[in-house]
Amino acid sequence: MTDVLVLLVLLPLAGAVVAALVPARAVVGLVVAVAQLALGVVAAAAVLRDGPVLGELGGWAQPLGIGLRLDGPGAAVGLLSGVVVLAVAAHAAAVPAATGGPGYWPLVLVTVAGLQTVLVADDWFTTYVALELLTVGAVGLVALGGRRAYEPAVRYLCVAVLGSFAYLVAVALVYARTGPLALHDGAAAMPPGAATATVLGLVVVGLGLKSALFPLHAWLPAAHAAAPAAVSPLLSALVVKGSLVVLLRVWTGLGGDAHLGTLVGLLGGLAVLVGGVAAVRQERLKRLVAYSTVAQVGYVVLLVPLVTPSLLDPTDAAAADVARLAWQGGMLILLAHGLAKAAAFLAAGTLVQVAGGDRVADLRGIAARAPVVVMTFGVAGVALAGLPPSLAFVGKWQLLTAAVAGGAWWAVLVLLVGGLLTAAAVARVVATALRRPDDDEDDAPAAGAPVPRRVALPALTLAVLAIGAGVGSAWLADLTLVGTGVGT
Amino acid sequence: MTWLWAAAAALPVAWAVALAGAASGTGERRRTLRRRLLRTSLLSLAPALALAVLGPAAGPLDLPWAFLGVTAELDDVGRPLLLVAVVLYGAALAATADSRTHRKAVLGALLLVCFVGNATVLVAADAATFYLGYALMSIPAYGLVVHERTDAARRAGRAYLVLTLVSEMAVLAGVLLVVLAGGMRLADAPAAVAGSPHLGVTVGLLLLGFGIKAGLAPLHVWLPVAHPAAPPPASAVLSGAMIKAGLVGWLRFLPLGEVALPGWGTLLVVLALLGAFGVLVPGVLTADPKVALAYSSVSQMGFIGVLVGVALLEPTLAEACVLAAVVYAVHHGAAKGGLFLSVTVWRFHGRGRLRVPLLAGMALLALAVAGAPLGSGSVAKYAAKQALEPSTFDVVDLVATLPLVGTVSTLLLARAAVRLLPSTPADAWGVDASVLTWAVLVVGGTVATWALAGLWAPVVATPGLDPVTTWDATWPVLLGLALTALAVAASRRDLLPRALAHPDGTLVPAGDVLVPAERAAAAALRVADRAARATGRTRDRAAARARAVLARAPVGPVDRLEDLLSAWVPAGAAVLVVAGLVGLVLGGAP
Amino acid sequence: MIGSGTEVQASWIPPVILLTSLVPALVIFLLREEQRRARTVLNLAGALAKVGLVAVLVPPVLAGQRFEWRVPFVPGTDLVLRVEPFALYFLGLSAFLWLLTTIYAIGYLREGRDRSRFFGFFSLCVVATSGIALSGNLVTFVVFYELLTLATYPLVAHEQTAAALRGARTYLAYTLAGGVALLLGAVWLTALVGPVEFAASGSAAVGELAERDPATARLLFALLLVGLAVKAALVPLHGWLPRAMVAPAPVSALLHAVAVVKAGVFGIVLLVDDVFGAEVAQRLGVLGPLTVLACVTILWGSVRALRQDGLKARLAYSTVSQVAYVTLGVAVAGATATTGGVVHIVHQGLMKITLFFCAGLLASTLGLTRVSELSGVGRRMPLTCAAFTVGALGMIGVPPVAGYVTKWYLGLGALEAGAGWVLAVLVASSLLNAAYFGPVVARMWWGTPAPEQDLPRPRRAEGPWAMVGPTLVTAGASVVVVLVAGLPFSPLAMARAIVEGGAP
Amino acid sequence: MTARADLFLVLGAVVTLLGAVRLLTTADLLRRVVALNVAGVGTLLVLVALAARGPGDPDPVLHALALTGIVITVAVTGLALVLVRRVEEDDGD
Repeated sequence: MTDVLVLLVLLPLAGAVVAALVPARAVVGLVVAVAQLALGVVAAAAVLRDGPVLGELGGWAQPLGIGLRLDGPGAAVGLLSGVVVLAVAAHAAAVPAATGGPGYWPLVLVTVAGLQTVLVADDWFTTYVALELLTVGAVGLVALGGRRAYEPAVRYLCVAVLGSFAYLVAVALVYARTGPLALHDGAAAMPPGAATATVLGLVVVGLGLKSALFPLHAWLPAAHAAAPAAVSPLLSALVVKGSLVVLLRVWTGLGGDAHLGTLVGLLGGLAVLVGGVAAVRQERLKRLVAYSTVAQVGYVVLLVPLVTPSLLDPTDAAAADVARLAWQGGMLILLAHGLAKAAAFLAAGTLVQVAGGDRVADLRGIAARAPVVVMTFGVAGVALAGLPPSLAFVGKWQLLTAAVAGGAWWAVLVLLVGGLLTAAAVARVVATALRRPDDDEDDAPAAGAPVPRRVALPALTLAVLAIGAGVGSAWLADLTLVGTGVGT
Repeated sequence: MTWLWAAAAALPVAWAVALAGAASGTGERRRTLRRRLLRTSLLSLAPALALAVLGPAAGPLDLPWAFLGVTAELDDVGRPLLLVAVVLYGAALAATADSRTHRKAVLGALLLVCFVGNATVLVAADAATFYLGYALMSIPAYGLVVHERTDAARRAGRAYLVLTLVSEMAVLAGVLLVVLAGGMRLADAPAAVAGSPHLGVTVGLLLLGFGIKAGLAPLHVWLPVAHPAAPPPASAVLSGAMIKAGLVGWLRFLPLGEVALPGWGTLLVVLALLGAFGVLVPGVLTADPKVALAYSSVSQMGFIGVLVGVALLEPTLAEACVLAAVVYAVHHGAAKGGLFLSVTVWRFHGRGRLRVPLLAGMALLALAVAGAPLGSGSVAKYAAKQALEPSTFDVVDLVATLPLVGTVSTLLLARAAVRLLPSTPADAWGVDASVLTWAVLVVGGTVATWALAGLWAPVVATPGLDPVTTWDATWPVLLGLALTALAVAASRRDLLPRALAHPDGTLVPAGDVLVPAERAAAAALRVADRAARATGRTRDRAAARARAVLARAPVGPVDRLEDLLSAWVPAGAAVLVVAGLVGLVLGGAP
Repeated sequence: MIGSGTEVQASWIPPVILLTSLVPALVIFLLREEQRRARTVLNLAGALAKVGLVAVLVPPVLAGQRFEWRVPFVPGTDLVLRVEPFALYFLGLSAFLWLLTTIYAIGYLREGRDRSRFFGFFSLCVVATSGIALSGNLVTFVVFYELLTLATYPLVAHEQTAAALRGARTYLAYTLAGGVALLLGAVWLTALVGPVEFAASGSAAVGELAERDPATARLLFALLLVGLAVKAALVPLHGWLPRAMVAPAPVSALLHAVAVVKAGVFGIVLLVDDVFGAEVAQRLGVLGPLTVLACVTILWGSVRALRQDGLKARLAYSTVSQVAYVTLGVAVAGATATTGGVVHIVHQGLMKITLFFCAGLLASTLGLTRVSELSGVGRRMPLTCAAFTVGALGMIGVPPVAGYVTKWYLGLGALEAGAGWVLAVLVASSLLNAAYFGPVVARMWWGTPAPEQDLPRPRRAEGPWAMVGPTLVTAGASVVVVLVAGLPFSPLAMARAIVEGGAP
Repeated sequence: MTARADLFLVLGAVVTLLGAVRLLTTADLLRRVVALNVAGVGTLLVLVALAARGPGDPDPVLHALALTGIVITVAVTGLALVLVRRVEEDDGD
C-alpha cells in the first residue's frame, strides 16, 4: 500500500514534467487524472478496510525521510481530487479556451502533486513544502487568466506565502520543542501551554489565510473569479481544501484550544452569513460562485468548536459523540462542496462563454441555448445549499445534529440560514437564465450553436454526483473518521 | 326485493343521464332522441310506483357497501307520500314533454334527479341516506327554479339557493347531532334526540333546516318567488312534493311523542300560524296566479306546522298529529301539484273542448285544497281537528282558529282564479299526456286521499257525512267565497283604493320580507367588500414594507464590508485584527 | 404504522416503486425534444407500472404484511422505505392521478416547448411524492419532502415568463424556508431521541420525551408543523399557493391534488399520529391550537376565494381551505374525525384535480381564465362544465359527490370530541364554498354570454381526448368512490383501516 | 548560547512581524514583495535561533528546514516578481 501513497505523489509530478515537454499535454493530463482517480479509489478502499496507511518516501527513516500517512480525511479528499481533476481535465480537453494557455496542464499537475503530498504527508515540514508547492501551482494557474488575473494572482501569492511563513514558524516551534513529529499525534509531546497555544494561533491564522477563512478571505473572490474557466473549479474545490485539511489535522493532533476553537467557529459562522449575503449580492457570476466558497469554508470550520471539547476531555462520551458527528458532518460538507463547487464553476465558465459576458444579467434567457448547463448549475446549487438528497445535506444533517447535541444553537442558526442564502443566490441565477423574453421584446438573444455534450457532460457528472452521493454515503462518513482520533 | 329498489333509483338516474347527454346538439336525430327519451322517462318511475303500491311487502333495502350504508323501507309516513311523489313527478314529466318550454330535456333530467332525491328522503331508514336524498333533491332543484333564465328566475334562484344551503347545513348539523346521540337508524332517532344532551340545539337546527324547506314563516320567502319563476311542472313538484320533505324531516327526527318541548313547540305553532294567516296579505295582493298558489302552499304548510308543533308540545297527541300531518301532506301534495299543473294545462287547453272539464277539475282541486266537504282537504282537516281536539295549548284556540285556514286558502285560490281564468289561453291541443296526468291528480287530490286515509291509516277517522261535520268543513269555504264576492263587488264599484282594487304585486311584492332581506344582504355584501378591499390594501402595504425591510436590512453592511475588503490594505488590516484577536484569546486563556 | 399482527419483511419492492418513476425521469431528460412517442411511452409505462404495483400490493398490505427497505443514511440512521396501509393509500392516489395527469399533460402540452424537461421533472415529482408516501422514518421523509420542492420548481416556472418566474420564486422561498424549520425540528428530535421511526400511535421515544420534557416536545411539534404547514398551505403560510398558479394547468392540478399540498398534510397526519401519536399530542395540548389553525385556514381560504375572478386563483384559495380539512381531521383527533381527514386526502385530490383539469380545458380550448367570462359556457363545453359541476358540488359537500362523506365524518368526529364549534366552522365553510363555487356553476349553465363575447364553438371535441378523458374519469371517480364507500378497498374503507390500525 | 539564541529569536519574531505588517499595509506591489522577503528572513531567523536554543550542537534538522525555506522563498519571490512586472506592464499600457 505504501507504493500507492508514493505513486499518488510522484505520478502527477512526473506527469507535470512530461506535460511540460510533450505537445500532447491534454492527453498526459487526462491519463494522469484517470490513474490518479484509480489510485485514490484503491487508497480509500485500503484506508476504509485497514485503517490509516503508513509509509516513508525514499526509504529513509525519520527525521531525514519523509513520513507518509494517509488517514480517512486524506483518502476522502484524495478521492474528491481524483473525481474533480478528471472532470475538469475532461472539460479542459474539450474546451482549450478554458485553460488559459499551454502552461495549464503542467501547472495543474504540479498543483495536484502538491495537494496529494499535503494529503499523504505525515510530518509538519513536508506539509509545509507541499503547501508551498500547492500555492505556487495555484498562483500560476490563476495567472493563466490573463491581464485581469495578474493582480489577483500577486495578491493571492502574497497572502498564501505569508500564511506559509506563519505555518513555518509554527513548525519550527514544534521541532524545537519535540524534534521531528508526526502531525497526527502531537498532543502527547506538546502538552497544553504557551508554546502549543502559539503554534495553534500561528496555524489558525496562517492556514486560515490560505483557506480564506472570513475575514481573511478577501483575496479569494478576485482570484477565483479571474482565473480561467478550467482553473476556478480546481482552486475552489481542491486547493482551498488542502490547507483546510492541514488546519484540521493540526487542530486534532494538538488537542485544540477551547477559546480559540470558539473564535474559529464564530468566524466560520460569520463566513457563512457574510459569504452567503455577498453571494446573493454579486453582479458577476463567477464572483457569486466564489463567495459561496467563502461561505462553505465557514461551514467546515464550524466543526472546530464542536470537536474541541472531546479533544480536551477524551473521556467524555457525550462530547465524543458530538465530536464524531461534527467531524463527519464538516468533512462531508467539505467533500460535497468540492464536487458541487467544481460543477458550478465549470458550468459558470461555460455560461459566461455562451452568454458573452459574466454578469448575471447577461444570462437572461440563456436556458434556451444551454439548457443542460443551466440545469448543471442548478443541480450544483442544490448541492451547495445542502438540500436533500445531496451529499452536503447528509453532512449538514450530521453537523446540525452535533450542534444541537452540543448546544451550539448559534451554529444551528448559521447552518440553516446559510443554506437559504446559498439557495437564494443560485435561484437568482437560474431564474435569470430561465427568463424567456416577452413576446413584445425584441432583444431575444441570437441562437448560437448548442453547447456540445462533451463540454457539458463533465460538469453535469460532477453535479449529479454531488446530488446522488448523498444516498448511501454512510461509508464516506465512516471514512472521514479513520485515523483522526476524533470521537474515540 | 333489492332489485326493485335498485331499479327505482337507477332507472330515473339512467334516464336523467341520457337526457342530459342528449340535451345538446341541434340535429334532427338529436331532437327525435330527446323527444323519445322524454316521453319514455315516465316509465322510469314505474319501479318506484311499484314500491309505493307494494308497501311493506317490498321489504326493506340494505346496501352496506353503498355510500355510508344505504337502508330504506316503506312505512306509514313514507309510503303514501311516495305514491304522491310518483304521481306528481310523473305528471310533471308528462307536462314537460308537452310544454313549449325550451331545453325540455334538461328540465326532464333535473326533475328525474330531484325525484330520486325526493323519494330517497321519503323512504330512507337511516340518517345518512336521508341526508343523501335531501341534498340530492334540494340542490338540483335550483336548476328547476332558474330554468327560464329570466332575471326573475335568477333572483328566485338566488333566494332559493341561499335558503336551501342554509337549510342543508342546518340539517347536516342537526342530523349529525342525531347520529351522535345514537339515532343513525331513523326508527331510533326520536328517542335518541329526546335523550341527547344537545336536545335544544338539535331541535333548533332541525326546525330551522326543515322549516326552510317546509316554508315555515318567516323562512318561506323563497316559495313565492321561486314558484312563479319556475316552469309550472317544476312548481308542481316544488310545492307538491319537495316541501313535504321538510315535513318528513320533522317527523323523522324530532322527538315527537318522546318528550314535551313547550318552548320549541309553542314557537313552532306560533310561526306556523303566522305563516298560515300572514300570507293572506301578500297573497291576495299579487297579480300572478302562481304567486297566489305559492302563498296558499305556505298557508297550508302552516297548518301542518301547527300539527307538528302540537306534537312537540304534547307527546300524548303526537301519534295522531303525525298521522294527520301525513294525511294533510298527501292531500296537499296531490291537490296543490294539480293546481300548479292546471296553469300549464289551462294555458294550452283552456280554450278548446276541454275548457269545461278543465274548469270543473280546477274547481274541484281548489275546493279540495280549501277543505270543502267530500274533498281530500276535508279528510285532512278532519283528521287534524280530531288530533288537536284534546290539546291543551292555550295561547290560541287551535280548534277554533285552524278552520279559518280554509278561508285563507279560499281567498288565495279565488285570487289565483281571478287572475288565471281571464288570461288568454293558447290554441287548444288535443288530449295529451299532461291532461291525463293532471286528471290523475284531480282524482288523487280530491278523492284518493279519502280512500288512502282509510286504507293505510286506520287510526285516522274519516269524516262522516253528518251535518255537523259537513258544516264544519263548509263554513270556512263559504266565508272565503263570501269575502271574495265582497271584494270583487267592492273593486267593481271603485269602493277600494286602486292599489287594492287591482293589485299588481307592487304594494307587497312577491316574497314579502325577502325584499328587505335582499336589500340588507346587498348592503352587508357592500360593507364586506369594502372591508375586504381595505384589508387587501393593508396587506399589500404590509407586504411591501416587509419586502423593503428585507431588501435593506443585512445587505448594506455586507456590501460595504466586501467593498472595503476588496482593497489590499483594509484586508491586510483585517488579517492583523484577526491575528490580534487570536493572540488575545490565547493570551487570555488560563 | 407497525401495528400488532403485522409482519415486516425486507424487500426490494419499495425502491422498485420509486424506480418506476425515477427511470422514466432520467431517461426522459436525455430524450431530444422531438422524441415525442418515446416520451409518451416512457411516461405511460412508468405510470401504469406504478398503478399496477400498488394494486397488487393492496391486499397483502391490508392483510398485515409490510415491505421494508433500508439503506444507511448516516452512521446510525437509515433511510427507510416501508409499504404500509397509509403509505399505500397515498401512493395509490398519486399513482392513479399521476397516470391521468400525465395523459392530460400530453394533451395539454401537445404543442409546447421544453417537454423533455417538463416530463422529466414531472416524473421526478412522482419519485418525491412516492418517497414521501413510503417514508418509514423522519429522515427519509425530510429527504423526499425537500426533493419535492426542488422537483416542482421547474414545473412552476415552466412558462419561463416574468410572472411564472416570480411565482416560482415565491414558491421556492416559502417551501425552502419551511424546509428549514422541518429540518431543524427533525434534527433536533433525532438528536434527542435517536432516529424517529414512524409507528402506530406514535414513536415510543418521542412519547418518553414528551413525558420528560413537555416544553421541548411542544416546541419540536411546532417546528415540524411549521415546516409541514408551508406545503399544506395553512394560514398564514399559504401565500405561495395562489401565486404558484402561473404554472401550466396539469402542474397546478398535481400541485393541488396530489403532490405538494398533499405532501404537507400527509406529513401533518404522520406528525400527529405516527411521530407523536394522537394521545401524546393531546396530552401536550398541541392539538387544540392546531384545530384552531386549521379552522382559521378553512375560513380564510374560503373568504379569499370569494373575491378572486381568476378561475385558477379561486381554485387555489379553495385548496387552501379544503386541504385544511385533513389537518382538521387529525387535529380534532378521535377515530371518526381522523378517518374524515384521511379520506379527504383522496376525496379532495379527485375533486380538485377535476376542477383544475376543467380550468385547463376552458383556458386551452376557449381561452377563458376568468370567472366573469364563463357565462353560458356550459352550452359550448358541456362535458367540461359537467365535470366542473361535479367537482364544485363535491367541494361544497353536496351528496353524492365525495366531499360530503368527508364532511360527515369530520362533523361527527368533531361532535364526538365535544368540539361543536368545529362543526359550525365546517358549516360556514360549506356555505362559503357554495358562495364561491355556486356562481361559477350557475354562470356556466344558466348565464347568458355577453353579446360581445361570442364564444366560438369548439371545432370538434371540447379539447383533445387526452384532456377530456382524464377529466371525466376523475369527475366520475369523485362520485364512484363514495358510491361504493362500503366496499373493502374503497378510500373510506382504507382510511378506516389506517386509522383503526393506528389505534393502540 | 541560549540567551543569545533567545535574542535572535526575539529579533526574528520582530522582523517577521514588521515584514508582515508592512506587507499587509502597503498597496504597492513591489514593496509588498520586498516586505514578503523581510518576513521570510525573519522566519528563517526564528528557525535558526530555535535550532541554536537547545544545549549542545544546533539542531541540523531545523537548519535543513531553513535551507528549504530559503529555496522556497527565492522561488516564490521569482514568481511574484514576474507577476508584478506583468501587472505593471499592463498599467503602463
